[in-house]
Amino acid sequence: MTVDPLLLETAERVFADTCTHDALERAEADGFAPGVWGAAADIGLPWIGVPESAGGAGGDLADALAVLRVAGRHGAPVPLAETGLLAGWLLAGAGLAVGEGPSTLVPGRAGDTLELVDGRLVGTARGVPWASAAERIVAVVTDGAGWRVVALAPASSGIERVRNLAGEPRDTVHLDRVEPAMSAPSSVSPDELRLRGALTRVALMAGALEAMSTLTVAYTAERRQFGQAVARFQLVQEHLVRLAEDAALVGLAADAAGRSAVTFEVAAAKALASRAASTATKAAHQAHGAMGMTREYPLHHLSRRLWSWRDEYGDERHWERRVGELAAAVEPAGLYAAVAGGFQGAPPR
Amino acid sequence: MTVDPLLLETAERVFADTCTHDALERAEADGFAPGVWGAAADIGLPWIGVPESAGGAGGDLADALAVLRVAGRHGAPVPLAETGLLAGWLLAGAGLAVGEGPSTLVPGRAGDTLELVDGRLVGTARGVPWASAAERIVAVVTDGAGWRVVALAPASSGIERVRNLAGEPRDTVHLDRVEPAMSAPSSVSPDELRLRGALTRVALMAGALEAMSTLTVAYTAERRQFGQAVARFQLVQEHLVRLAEDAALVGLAADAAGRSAVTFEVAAAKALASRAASTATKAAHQAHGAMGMTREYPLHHLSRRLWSWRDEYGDERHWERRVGELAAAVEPAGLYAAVAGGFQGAPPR
Amino acid sequence: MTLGFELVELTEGERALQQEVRAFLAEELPRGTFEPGLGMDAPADRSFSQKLGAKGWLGMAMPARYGGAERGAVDRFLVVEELLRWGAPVYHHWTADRQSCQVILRFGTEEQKQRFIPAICAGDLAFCIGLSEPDAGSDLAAVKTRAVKVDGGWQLNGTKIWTTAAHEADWFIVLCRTAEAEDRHHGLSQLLVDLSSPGVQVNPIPFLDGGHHFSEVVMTDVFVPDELLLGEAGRGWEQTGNELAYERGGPDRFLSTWTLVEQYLRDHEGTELGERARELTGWAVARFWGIRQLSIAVNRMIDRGLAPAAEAALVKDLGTRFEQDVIAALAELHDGFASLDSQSLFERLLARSILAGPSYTIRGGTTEILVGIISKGLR
Amino acid sequence: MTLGFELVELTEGERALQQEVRAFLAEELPRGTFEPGLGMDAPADRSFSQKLGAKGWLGMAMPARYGGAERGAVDRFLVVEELLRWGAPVYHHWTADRQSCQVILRFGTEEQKQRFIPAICAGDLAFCIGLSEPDAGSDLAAVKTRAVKVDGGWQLNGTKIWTTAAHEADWFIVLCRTAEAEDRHHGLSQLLVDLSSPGVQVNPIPFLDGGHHFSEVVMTDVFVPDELLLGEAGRGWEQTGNELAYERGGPDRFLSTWTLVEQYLRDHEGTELGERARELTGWAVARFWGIRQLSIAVNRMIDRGLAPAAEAALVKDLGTRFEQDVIAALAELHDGFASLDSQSLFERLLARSILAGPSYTIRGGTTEILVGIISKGLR
Repeated sequence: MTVDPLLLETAERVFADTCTHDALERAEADGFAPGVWGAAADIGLPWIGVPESAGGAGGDLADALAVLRVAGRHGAPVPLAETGLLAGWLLAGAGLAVGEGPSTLVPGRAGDTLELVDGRLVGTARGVPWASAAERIVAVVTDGAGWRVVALAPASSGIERVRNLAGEPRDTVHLDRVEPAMSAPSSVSPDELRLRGALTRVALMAGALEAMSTLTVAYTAERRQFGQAVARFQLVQEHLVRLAEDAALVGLAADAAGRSAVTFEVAAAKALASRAASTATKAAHQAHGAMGMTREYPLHHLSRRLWSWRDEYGDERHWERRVGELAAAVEPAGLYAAVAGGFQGAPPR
Repeated sequence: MTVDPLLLETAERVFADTCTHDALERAEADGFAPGVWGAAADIGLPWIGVPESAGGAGGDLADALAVLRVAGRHGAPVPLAETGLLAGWLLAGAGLAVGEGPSTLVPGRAGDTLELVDGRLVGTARGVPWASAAERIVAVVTDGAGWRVVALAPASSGIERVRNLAGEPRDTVHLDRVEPAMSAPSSVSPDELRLRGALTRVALMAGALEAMSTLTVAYTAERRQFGQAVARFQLVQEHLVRLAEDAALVGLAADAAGRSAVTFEVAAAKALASRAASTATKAAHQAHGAMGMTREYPLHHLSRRLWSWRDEYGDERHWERRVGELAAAVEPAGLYAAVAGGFQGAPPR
Repeated sequence: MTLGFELVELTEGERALQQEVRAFLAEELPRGTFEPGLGMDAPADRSFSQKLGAKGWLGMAMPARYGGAERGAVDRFLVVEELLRWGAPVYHHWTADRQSCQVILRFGTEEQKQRFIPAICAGDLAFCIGLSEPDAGSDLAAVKTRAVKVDGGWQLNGTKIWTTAAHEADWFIVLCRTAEAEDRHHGLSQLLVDLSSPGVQVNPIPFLDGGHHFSEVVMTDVFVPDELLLGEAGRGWEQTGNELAYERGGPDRFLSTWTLVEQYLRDHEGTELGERARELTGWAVARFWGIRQLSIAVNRMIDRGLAPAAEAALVKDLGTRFEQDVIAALAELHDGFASLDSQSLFERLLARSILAGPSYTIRGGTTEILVGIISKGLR
Repeated sequence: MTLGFELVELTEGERALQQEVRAFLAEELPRGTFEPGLGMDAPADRSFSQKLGAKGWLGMAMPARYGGAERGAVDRFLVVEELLRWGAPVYHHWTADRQSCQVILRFGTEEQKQRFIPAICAGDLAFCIGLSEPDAGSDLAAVKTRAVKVDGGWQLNGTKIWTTAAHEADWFIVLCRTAEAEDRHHGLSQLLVDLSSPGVQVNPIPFLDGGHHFSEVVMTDVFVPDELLLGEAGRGWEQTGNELAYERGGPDRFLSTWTLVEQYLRDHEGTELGERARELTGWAVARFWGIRQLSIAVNRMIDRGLAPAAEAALVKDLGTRFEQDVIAALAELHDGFASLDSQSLFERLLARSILAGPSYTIRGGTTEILVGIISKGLR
């Protein structure tokens, strides 16, 4: 992992400056944060990891994930993962132009009915992040013969506003015979898309867990009860430790998965991250007491995002089952070596 | 629950006197505890709950379960549940004589092959408590047409000694065309037998949990580290509280299940008890530290029994599934009333 | 172990009461006509509370001469459990019924009893409780709100936070310092404060989900007449401890998420549940059944005049942690996405419970505080 | 948060070492020819340890002049993880390799280094550690074992308990009081004690499963010559703290129950795993993978000369609680009965791990102690 420290510093500065408590609250009311987006877009952050030849900002997957992690620390309420690592990657891979402004992606939830019939898009897609605010909605759909990458203008669809637990738009999009603005054969299957989506959520969650640990350590050192800082109480210390463990575990798992992007490591990392989302938020809230339940204190910006991202692109059960299937497909005598090597050697038999 | 306090006092005295640390250790080495058995048998404890008309000692189910709970507190290493509440109940119900001395029972594990072919017993039964020490082995078997209660002399079978985690005999019995000493049609199905077996384990476990809580509270009040009793540390207090919660929960559940013996309440009680076995032993051992890991300190008499009984006659998953099935069979609007009433009203639709 | 739980057998009268409440709810509040609450997190509906009052189901343990039903804690348990599991709008009368009427009956003057208890039993008056302050949460003896003796009463200054329902309540029972004392548990008193008094300002504290469940109440030179001192001056600490002990062992401490389980099963009616779904619903139902026995046992002890402080704390700890575990279990089972905007009632309930869940083990005594109380009771 | 975990990329040489160890084990100790151990709970086999010594896999970080391989903590991690996951008989060399050689190298005299380290690296000498006493468990500064200065050495008296492998070891590193001090952390020293010295008596403390894992060691007027004082007199507390910090972050803290998972999958090879079995094995495998990254990162930090005390404690806490969770998960999945007498290897392993499991979060620093260490590291 040799991400340019300057890139990280820049990203940290941009998101720390723009993702203030007030900005996040306003974004939740308005459904978008133009200020955050503008600052990030000005220096190309959303397009890192997309080749310059395709209209991206260059840099590799590790760079893009590192930026996403910083965004996760600050709860940046913009379609950062969607614009570059997901929609941008799909468009670039299909030889299409990535374009300007925010893009979003149809994540492909179970029950979605979106398909391409006679060159026109029909059906419903749910959980589309910031569908109203995006310049284009990108999807991988079947046309009966194979997978195609399509892009369309949000204005051409019926958008029903739905929010996730963090108040981030995860809209339902209804399409009734809409001709896509762009369309090309896709080399990416919905399964591969889901894996990549999971990887973006792991990076965001690693950042949020890190920030949550820091915030909780600081609060409990300051908050006093019974004549001492609450961090002096063993039961509070236990919460701090569990939270730090989750942050450390998911932090390294995110690095490992981002380095290789192999199915096993991404699946394992998302399984760990989604489980950590539950245990870490519980520990953080308990350590904070009533203060953490208020809107005015920033903990909820992190905890509500973790509760949401936990389920996006597959929850812990989904990915644990997947890891279990991969493990069961290896000859048992070779399993430990496979796990230690992150399944990066020979493919499973 | 109007169990005669005198009965409980007597049982407490008998088991407290005979189930000493040394006696339990010796029983584990020898496979039986004649001293414990003799003292209990002298005053009829093993046959409480079996009608006097059938050769039992009278008393009702609640009495017998109350005695079993006392036995569980002391880890009494004798087939008390088997002799009266299980084998005795089966024999008496089939109009057969209960007989003298300890009886045992084939619990009927998955994979057992025991059956009655042309009036002779053939096959293998596992997990038979104290098979060698019993006067008779009782089983419910099919003869192809229906269920029959049979009894046979241990000497007529091949006994392979197997112990559970507490060192209690849970033998494998091989039968090769053995004519039963007694045989009669059974009004009890293997499912009903398993339910009753589970009820006996709930009573034993309630006793063991109670004793474990008491022991741990006492030890941590006495043991000092860093200049104070370890019970003063919050993290140790947390263990004590979790353990007391498990003991209280299972204690009342055992009372409720014993009072009604309806499927739902027994199933729910065993589900709670088996789960508590895991959490309570964990808390008790952690609170004890290294001392609890030694053979010389009595905690293991309780923890190893809880680990064993947890799985006997159905583990927590088995009974949770059963409760889930019962719950799903009730119209949802009526579910709360059914649960509050312990499913004692109308049968599930 | 000195905990004294005993299995409760309901009397015929108690069973009849259960039936009566069930029939009332089915009639007054048919399923599908309202968005169910999650335990005590439910809407306030004064007219619904007044109907309960008319049935004699508020302040049930109060003497008849103050408008009560002269029934007991178990009777109240049975009524409240039905209301909560139904998701009924209990918020208006909640605090007054659960604790304010008890503390007034126990420590109030005859005049106070006559003034407040009948109105509580009728569902007319809503109360809230002023304990926590910015620097006094779990550590209540650190309260800084202060009342100074003035002619004919007290002059009250200070700020209370985390006050549930203050914007909808009529009265406020405030723990405040009325005298300096070496032992900081002395010198505290309880005052009954009319929330419409001059100098009382209620500022909403928005909740994590954006809703408005609690408030900051700022009191500036509020005059409280002598006759509204509750109990003895300087004994506020003991009175409050008593009040908290009562409220802890009730059905509100394990039923907040029952609705989730029931709605999950409703959504899957007629389909075969998978293995894991049977396990987890079975786990939940078994535990509801078991914890309920403990909770009702605490209430029987109260009716017998015992003081089950450790037992009530144990039920609260066990019950509220269970409420949270139920959310986790159902979230695990559900394949869709929890959202406040969902068209599925289950997904809305799941979203609300995920957002409110962390408060279950904080409000009314944190888990950390309970551990201390319970372990003391084990000695 | 000041914890400094960084993802480790293995070098070519490190990968080659892994392959070498795997080939060695497949050759020397083929599966099915031995009853696998559960992590460090494995048989002692001096000749197996000597073979490891001959390969250069004991005392790997020791300088060549003392018979070491001059490799580092990560190399040791890679060797030890293979041994443990294989269930190899590591007990003979365990303590000497894990900590005794390190502490002798760091604090010993030149003479001590020459005397002990080569023999440890060869797998000849077995060590054990004398820390705990009847009244000093987690609270080590309370040790009462005392050494009094006599002509040419020390006269040692006292009792150590929970000493693992004392009945099979050759040497014993004893923490004892050599001087009174106001601060009880001062005045402690470490002595190297020959277990065959007159006055040393080793009494077995039978383990919960009836086995003999640890001992009480009673020392009565044991003479320890001056040259066997380890490090500085009076600095025993600091030296011991260091020793404990090193041992905590290793693969023995998360691999004790790996064998269970592998054996479960072996028993189900060729069959379709049920939904819950896929979930739980997947959960376990994902967590092994994740915790392993943390553990190896700690070892890289050690190689870089850093002092990752809090990080090592975090790995120990996370890893040992995971080891226990694995037992619970596999017990839940398995439908049969765990028994030491079972004909099924899985059921024997399950029985052994259920019985030994509680010790994982006690030995080498209880969870309660670790919480204190880690939370200090977070400030």
